[in-house]
Parts: sequence; structure tokens; C-alpha cells
Amino acid sequence: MKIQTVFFATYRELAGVGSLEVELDEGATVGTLIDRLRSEACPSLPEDPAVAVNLTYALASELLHDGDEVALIPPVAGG
Amino acid sequence: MKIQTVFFATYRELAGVGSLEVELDEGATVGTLIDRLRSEACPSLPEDPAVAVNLTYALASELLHDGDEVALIPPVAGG
Amino acid sequence: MAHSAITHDPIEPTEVLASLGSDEDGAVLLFLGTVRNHAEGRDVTGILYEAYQEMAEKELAAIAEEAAVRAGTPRVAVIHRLGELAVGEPSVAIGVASPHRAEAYDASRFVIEEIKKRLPVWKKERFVDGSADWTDGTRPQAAAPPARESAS
Amino acid sequence: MAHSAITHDPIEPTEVLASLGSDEDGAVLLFLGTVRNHAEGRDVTGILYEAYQEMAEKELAAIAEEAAVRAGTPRVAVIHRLGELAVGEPSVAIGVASPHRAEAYDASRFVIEEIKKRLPVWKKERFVDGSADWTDGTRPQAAAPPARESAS
Repeated sequence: MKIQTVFFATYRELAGVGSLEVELDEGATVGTLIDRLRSEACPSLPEDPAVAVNLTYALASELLHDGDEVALIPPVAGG
Repeated sequence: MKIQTVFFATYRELAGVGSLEVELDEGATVGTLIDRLRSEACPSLPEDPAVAVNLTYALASELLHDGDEVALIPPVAGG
Repeated sequence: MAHSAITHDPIEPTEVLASLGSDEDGAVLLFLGTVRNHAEGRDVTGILYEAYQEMAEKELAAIAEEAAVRAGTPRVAVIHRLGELAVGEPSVAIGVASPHRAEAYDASRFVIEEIKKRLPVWKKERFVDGSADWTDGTRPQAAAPPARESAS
Repeated sequence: MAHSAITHDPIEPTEVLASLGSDEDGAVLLFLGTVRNHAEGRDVTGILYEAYQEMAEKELAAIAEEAAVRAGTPRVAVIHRLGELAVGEPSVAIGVASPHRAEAYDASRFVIEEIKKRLPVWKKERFVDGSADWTDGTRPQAAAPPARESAS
């Protein structure tokens, strides 16, 4: 299945791209995706970054589905 | 000595006047003045109203001096 | 120095905000106390505010200075209005600017609570049926020991 | 219903205030977060605000609705600005109106604290020496249990 991954702020600078399409097997979770990113496209991504799946914060254990948009969310600093 | 007494809001309505000059003996305190007002000009004044002497809140024990301005301060409701 | 005023003129919130501006501040807080259209279940058409003006000016200045210490900046502005106010009009405006938000909230809240405890101001609510009543208030407390000598 | 927006346009505090007005309210509170000229001892000339805009709009709307429950009124308006801001400009405006001041202060403070905990917004401070740095932030927490099924 295809997962659209998007990066912001410091994570975008670490990844060197704003978004990346990642192909994962069925049953993959947010954690699977992060492991894949750390082993390939973005080795300096932290082990347990905050993540949103389809605009909602998600745990590493959350199952992914084909077409999901997963955002890697650096520590936030709004206000 | 002469004490200028001023009344506000409900106390002005109780006293029927906005101000009153009261003649007191030397050594008189805020408490002396209140007793005098309750026995003569303003019987329905409470026993222990808040009072300011020369624009500063004062206790009933405070000594008065000739020319002092004493304000009888009903419960406040600003804001 | 903190700014404070007791006035019969309408309060302009924008002017209060504009008076605070400093490039050092990350937080600006404006509180407006406004005349509500109801009080304890009764319909209110307006409020008459009365003050012991000379003393109110002195107390409000003291409150503003105490708030400035809490805010950690002199950028505190407090205005209390007197006279006949219609529903919706601000009776009090409190502006505080501070480098940090916690201090701004603390100082702002301090000002309104102190006003309610000790500013010699009274209000008479005017009701839709034509009647009017002085609002119940809070008995201010004299600081002890008093500034002058005592007979006790 | 509470109002919220993520915008690149300058924030107009007066418009935020004007949007709240109701005759039922006795307390109106406006908080502005503004760009400071210093951060951790360094001179700042401006801040670039970046967001995950689609998600920030959703989160800010949720925060505003939660604040409206606290305020006891729907009269909550929250605006967060994005893009390049100069020193002194507001990056966030939070307006709350409520019959009572305690609820207004509580709801206002809630909004700014929640923004700092969970709004997907980042800022890059620009320093007087020409350098720029992303500001340290707070790791947002996913609500548990998640809305969708989990593999664990």
C-alpha cells in the first residue's frame, strides 16, 4: 500500500524533502513507517517522533491504510 | 476639633446628606465619630462601616485630628 | 510607570491597547468589564457608577503599581468609568503587557479582583421596570497597622 | 459556534473584539501573543511561522470549541497567523466573552496553553546577526486510545 508522508520544519530539513511516498506491506503501523524512514530516507529522524495520520495525532501502534497521509510533527512552537 | 464627614451611595441615602461637619473632642477616634453619627444624624448607619480618613482606609481605633476628612464607605462594587 | 484613570468619558479599548506597545513584550492582555443586560434574573437597562473620586484615583493608581510589579513591566493601564452606562459599554479596561504570558494573566486578574475588593466605587442597576437598586458589594478592609497612630 | 482561523493576513485586534460583542456578557478578554525583540538573550528581528495548515485549522477549531465550553458561551474567537512577522506584530489573538470573568480568564488561558501543546505550528527566529533557528518546542501527545484500530 502507498503512504503519503509529509515533513515539517526541522524534520523537513532533516529529510531534505517536504513529502515522500512510501510503499509498505499491509499490516504496517506508524512504527513500521518510522523504522523505514530512519533506515532509508531520513536516518536522523528521532526514534519516536510525534505523528499525525490523516490530520489526527496517532500512536506508533496505529495501523496504516492505503492512501493514508502521515505527517511527521516536530515539537510544536505556536502561539 | 472639626471633622468633615462624607457619605456615598447607600450611606448618603441613609444620611440624607452628602457631607456633614461634626465637632468632636480631642482624642476622638473613628469609632467615636461613628457612635456620634449613629446616635444623631444617621441612626441606620451600620455599627462598623468601612471608613477612610484622608483618602486611606482606616480602623475604628484610628485617632482623628482637626480638619480630617472621614468618608463612610459602603460595601464597594466597582468593576 | 503604570497608568490609571477614573473618567466619565467612554472607554476606548483600542487606545488602551495602543498605549501598552513595547517590543520587549510577548504577551498583551486586555480585560473589559462590560454592562450586562441581566443581574440575578432581572433585566438591566443600564448602570450608574458613582465613586469617591479623589480616593478612587489614589487606590486605582496603587493597584496599577502593584500589578506592574507582578507583570514585571510598567506596561499596565487601568481605566474605570463613572456615570450612566448603557448595556454593552465597558465600565473598566485593564491592559497589561509583559514578556511572558503567565505574568500578564496574573497581573490582569489581580487588578480586577483588587478593584472589586477596595476601589471606592458603587453601582446602581437600572431595571427594565423603571426601578433601580444599589448592587451588593464587598466591605473593604483597612490595612493593619494603620499608617497613623492608633488610640487602642 | 466558536470562531477560529489560521491566516497569513495581519491580525486586527479591534476586529477580534468587535466579533465577540453580546449584551449578555460582563467580561471580555483579549490575549495577543506578539513577536518579542529578544529570545534567550539574543536579539530577534522577526519570526517565520510555519504550519501544517490543514491540521492546524482542525486543531485550532477543536481548541476553540473546548474553550467555548469552559467560557460557557460560544463567544470565543482564535486567530493564528503564519508567514514572516516583524517584532511587535501579533502572531495569535484570543478573544473570549462571558457573563463572568472567572470563566473568561480560564477559557483564554486554556486556548494559549493548548496552542502551545498541540497546534502543529513551528517558528524560526531570525536574529540580528542574520542567522535563524527553529525554536525549541513541545512534543504533542496523541490521545489514547486512538480513534482508529491499533495493531498492539
